[in-house]
Amino acid sequence: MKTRLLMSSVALAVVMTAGSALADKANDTLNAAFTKELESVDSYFNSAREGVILQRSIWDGLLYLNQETGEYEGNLATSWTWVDDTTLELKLREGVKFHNGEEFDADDVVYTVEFVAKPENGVVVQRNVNWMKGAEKVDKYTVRIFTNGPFPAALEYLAGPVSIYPNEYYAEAGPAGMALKPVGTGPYRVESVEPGKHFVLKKYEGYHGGPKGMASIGTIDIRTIPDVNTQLAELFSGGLDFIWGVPADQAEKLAVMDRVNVVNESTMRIGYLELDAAGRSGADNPMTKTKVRQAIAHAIDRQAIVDNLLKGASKVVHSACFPSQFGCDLDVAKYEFDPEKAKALLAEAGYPDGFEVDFYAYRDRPYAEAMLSYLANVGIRANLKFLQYSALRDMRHKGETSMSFQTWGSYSVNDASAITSQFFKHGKEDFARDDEVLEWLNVADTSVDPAVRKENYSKALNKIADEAYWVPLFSYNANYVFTKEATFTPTPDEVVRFFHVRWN
Amino acid sequence: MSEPVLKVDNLTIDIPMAQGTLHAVRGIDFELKRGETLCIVGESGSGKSLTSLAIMGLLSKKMRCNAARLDFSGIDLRKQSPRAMRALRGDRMAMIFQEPMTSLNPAYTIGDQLMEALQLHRPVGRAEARARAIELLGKVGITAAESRLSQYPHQLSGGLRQRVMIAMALMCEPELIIADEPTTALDVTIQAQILRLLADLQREMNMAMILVTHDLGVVARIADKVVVMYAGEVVEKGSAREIFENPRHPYTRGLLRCIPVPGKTKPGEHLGSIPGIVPSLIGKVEGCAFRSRCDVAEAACASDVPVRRTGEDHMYRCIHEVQAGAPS
Amino acid sequence: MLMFTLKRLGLAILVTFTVSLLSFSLLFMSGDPASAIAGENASATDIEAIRALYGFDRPFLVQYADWLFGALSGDFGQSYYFRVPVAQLIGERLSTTMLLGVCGISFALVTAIPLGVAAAMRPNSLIDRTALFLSVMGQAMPSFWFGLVLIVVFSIQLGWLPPSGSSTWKHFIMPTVVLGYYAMPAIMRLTRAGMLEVLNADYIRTARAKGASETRVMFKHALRNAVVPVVSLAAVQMGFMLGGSIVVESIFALHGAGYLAWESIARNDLPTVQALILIFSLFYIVFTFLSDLVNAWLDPRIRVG
Amino acid sequence: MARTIETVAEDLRTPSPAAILRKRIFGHYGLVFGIAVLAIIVALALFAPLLTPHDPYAQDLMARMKPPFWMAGSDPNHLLGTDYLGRDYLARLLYGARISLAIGLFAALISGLIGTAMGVAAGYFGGRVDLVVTFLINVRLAMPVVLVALAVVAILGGSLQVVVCVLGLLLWDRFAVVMRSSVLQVRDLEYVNAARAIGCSTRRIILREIMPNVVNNLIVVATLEMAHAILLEAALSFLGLGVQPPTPSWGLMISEGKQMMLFEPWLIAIPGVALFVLVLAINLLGDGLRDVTAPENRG
Repeated sequence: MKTRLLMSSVALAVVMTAGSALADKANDTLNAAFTKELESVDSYFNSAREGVILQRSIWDGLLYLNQETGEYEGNLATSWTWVDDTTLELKLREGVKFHNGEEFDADDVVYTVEFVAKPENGVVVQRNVNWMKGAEKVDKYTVRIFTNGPFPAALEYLAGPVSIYPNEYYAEAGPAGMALKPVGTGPYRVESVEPGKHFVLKKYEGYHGGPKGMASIGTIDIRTIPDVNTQLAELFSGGLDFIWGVPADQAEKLAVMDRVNVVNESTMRIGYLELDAAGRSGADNPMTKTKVRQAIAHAIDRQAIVDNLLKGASKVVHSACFPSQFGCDLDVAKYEFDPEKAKALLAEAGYPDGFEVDFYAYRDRPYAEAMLSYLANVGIRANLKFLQYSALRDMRHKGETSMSFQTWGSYSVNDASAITSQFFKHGKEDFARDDEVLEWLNVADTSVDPAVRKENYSKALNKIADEAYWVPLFSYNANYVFTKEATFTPTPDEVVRFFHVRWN
Repeated sequence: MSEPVLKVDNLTIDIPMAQGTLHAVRGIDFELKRGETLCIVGESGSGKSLTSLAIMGLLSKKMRCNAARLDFSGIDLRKQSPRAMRALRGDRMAMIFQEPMTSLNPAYTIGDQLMEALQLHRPVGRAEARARAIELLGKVGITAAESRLSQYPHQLSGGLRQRVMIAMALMCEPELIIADEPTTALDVTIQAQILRLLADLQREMNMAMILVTHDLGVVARIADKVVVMYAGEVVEKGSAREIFENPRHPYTRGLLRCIPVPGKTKPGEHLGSIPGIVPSLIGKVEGCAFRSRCDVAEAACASDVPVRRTGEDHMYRCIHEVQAGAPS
Repeated sequence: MLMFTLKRLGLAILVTFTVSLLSFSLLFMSGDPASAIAGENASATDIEAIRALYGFDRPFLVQYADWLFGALSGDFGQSYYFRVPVAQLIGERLSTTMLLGVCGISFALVTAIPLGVAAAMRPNSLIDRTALFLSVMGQAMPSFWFGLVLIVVFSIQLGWLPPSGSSTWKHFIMPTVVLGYYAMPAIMRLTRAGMLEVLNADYIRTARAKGASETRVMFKHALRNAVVPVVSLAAVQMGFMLGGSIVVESIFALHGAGYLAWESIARNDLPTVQALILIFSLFYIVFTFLSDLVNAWLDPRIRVG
Repeated sequence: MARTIETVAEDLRTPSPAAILRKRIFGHYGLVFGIAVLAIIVALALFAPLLTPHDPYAQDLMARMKPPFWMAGSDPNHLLGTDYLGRDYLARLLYGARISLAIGLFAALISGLIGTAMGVAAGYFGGRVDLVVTFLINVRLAMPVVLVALAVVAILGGSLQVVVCVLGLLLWDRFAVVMRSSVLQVRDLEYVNAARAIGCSTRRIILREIMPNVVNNLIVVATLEMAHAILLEAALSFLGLGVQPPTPSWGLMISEGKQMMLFEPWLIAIPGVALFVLVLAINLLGDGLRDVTAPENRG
């Protein structure tokens, strides 16, 4: 044992002192790692963070969201206007060429929109596309997109997940071909794809000069390495230059070593406890009592979890949304950490000795375990059931969970509808089933008047907090670790934009 | 002819064990000329097999073997390197074992194993080795020798396998052949055939032969000389004639009483048997080892036992001066 | 020999079918895969549509028969996750696992057999004790642990070997050692025990009496017979190793079938998991079948009935 | 050759069988070591509450990952430091021994029951029963254990009971193989035939005549399978599909510590070494028992 300890500490010592040139700045290649196998590079046929990262580099949307100003800018479109509540007209950029030389024009937009909007074509994340009814070519560089009813968040989606594909190529290659040989207009073109394993991107010299800007680094080489230790080992031995999603503890240690850049940035993902207030898992379950839910909110020391486990840019969250989202009202009821009050509330609710409950979770086991312990302190004996995401979602859809630890990333959509509307509109994942909240949300989601929207989201969020339907916990953060030879500024949407990474 | 092929003088074999040293063989001596057959007789565990293995240099490494003399055709076997011993084994001295069923390698054909015996010692090609193998298989009385070559041991009966073993031992025409209870594991009818075969071949090839056995009936038929061993010692030795006609040692007499002799043993007559068990040979062994089972044992048997000689060749080890033909 | 082969073959086929039925029903229990296919952001109607599309509402036996006939013609269905044919997916990954398996078993054999022979030649000697020590260590050391330690030493500290990937032969050294060391102890012990037993056999004495050298006795006469059970064991170990390559592949980021299996379990990618269980079983079955044939060939008592 | 003589010599000594056994046991260092270490681990597990004042579940987020006593900055209150939630590592290690031992014991018990029943039935009755059992053993061996175990645990959700049952249901093959051949060896011995001749029931013959003669082998297999089960559980936990937290299983501790292994190697070194020593001890015990009860099968 001692030998092994010795070995490891020696290893670290070597790592910390050896100031070697390991990044591949010399041959202009940035080696990065994915943690999970990406199912398909075709951006409409994956639902993974890794897919979004590739999508932003390879393809362009019609619009672009400037991360610094928060303003929409033209990307493949240069200007846009709402003709009516459900019709958006866009002027397209001229002279843009796809990676394969195909020229970009209205036909590409129409083809892409028509293809993805059809449910039978099986786009994985229907939410991203099912607001579109179809598209129509006005002239070669003008196009109209029709929505299914008023949809204020349309611009957000056009700047995000809706990427424009080359019509001729896509008609021929289809999603399978696109997955193996992706073709877009973005700052990087794809050199090679080994599905799930290895992706090589090359700078696209013919980039159209849109808001993303010309890429700086010549080659991006991405391998899938599932184990974070292996990633770190590769980082140390020079096999990798850029990794992200590094857990807080490791990031802290790496920062101390001062041999790589460690940058922390908050993300739009928030964690929360979902409590079965509606009694779907049993009308007599303790979570149906408001006082019990409030007691749970008081029982957990969210600040301590944030300070000691999540660290970085994470914040305690009180409202059921991410602070930067449009309509996210932060001025709602707050439940401070107060075990005595929690116990008192439990007693008032008729559980002076607490109760036993199954506590479901699918990620971040340490956080769940920490909450377990806090709950035990006030008498709630929670049995942790750690499941796969899809298995847990099944159970939730069937209304079998009375208490679960959930997280939601809002798909990086900076609008409260991306979170509240997902969970409080009496869907399968709504455990509150509050009619009043539903009504407010319906108004807020469909109105095109920002003031009306704000007001109604606020009403809904306040009631959610008062009733403690959810116990919002904290916002997440992400650590980006990369070679000192490179510069990179992360964004809250957790999307790594390779075209913004550059050598020093 | 006159020079002995094998001279053994004061051969001892010790086996170190956890409980002490096991003196398995103590002070054996005998000699053997070409064309002679020496039979070593004794019960299991009397050291007769160890003695033959010692001559072949096949004792396991942890056994200690000493001798005042161990000469084979003028070669001092005690001083030979393992390599030199290997060159002798199978070439000039050969051995046949007790268990024909397991003494052949099950993984190789009869032909492979026969030819190997020759090719290990002679620079001959496969064809030549094969011819020799066929010749010898014919000699040991195996019909259709050629087709047998490609057969595996498990396809042959015990008797046939022992014939193969004999053929294998004779591949290089050795000067000395040691047969360690070659017939014990075989059917009675086959036993006689094999023995006759051995005796015939020995005569034909003018070999010296050591036949280890516990069957006095066999000894009576083919031995020129007999060595009787008991608990690691030679208790009596002499020409076959002398031993059978004038057994001196009580053990030899006991053994002889155990064989039914056709014509002599009357139906229903009680055959002799020797009661008791062999003593432990661990630690210092003193006196006559047979005394615990001996009819005529006395207190003096526990101390040194004199070696007595009658005539040129006949020797025995007993405190009693036994007269030839004396009733026991 | 023909009868023997046919009998073995029949048994192998029967085992294959039973395993396929077991693995299919095992995963059938796992409940509704539609939700897994739908992905993280799917709505309830999406899931409903998928359920009908894939036919998850049909009875068990119908689904099994459907799957089995597909599998017989090499069609294992579509991966829910990658949305490509499972056969193609596995085909891409299998070579890595096979290579790893072959390297691993070779490493195990190349270390275990000489070590076992040497140990048997001199029981209780230093080499025997070393061999025993190595095998005891190997049996008690969790392979994931061993792998991590190797990475720390050889990749980080010494910088000799790349910690992950599969592009050059260097990438395979550590995974080979970890996987091989897992199989080594059993093979070593069996070789040693077999050699000890065989060395006591009468025919070894016969070989010595012929004047064969020790090397010849060891390798021509003894090992040939002692190796028979080792072949069976190596086949079994090879089957186990391929199934057990999951851990090694995940540590060293080798994108092989084992890693695919683990990920597919995590992703509820049912067709892939089913196919992989069947394929790993098939490997075991084929290897043991082949080893039976090799043994029959090595051991004339079986070959020449 | 040499052996015959030794056996003869051994017979000559004829000390009592018990004395021989005692001598063999104490002369076998591996066995003595195995027994001693295992005894210590069992004692530590049993007396865990007396050995540490800490509750293995009590967390203290302010005192996370305190190093163990031999490193700088250690807290004398936590001899082996604390884990990622500030729980006392020594307490978790001690209580974890209970879990690992329980997993090994119960998995071996379940698989032992299944395997022995099948093996004995096959060996004793032969014929069709044997065919069926042999076939089942083949099927079982063909299933990739780790993969199937992972899949089942993933489906049913990890918990101590599930893991024990899954391992128990997967590891019976060696029991069946060994029991079958052991029973085959004694089935036709004189005393069994004698019992049959005097009209003993099959049940009685199996339980009274056969089992006592094969129980040695059973115990040997049981110890080895126990070690096997413990290692497998650790592997499952490592892959994230073992017992559920906050249960202090050693496998789980390694998998939790793995995250920080490049920075705080002691986090996996401590449970890793504990696991290694435990498995080593059980293996040595099993090997030793085999050597002692059947010295001719040494290997």
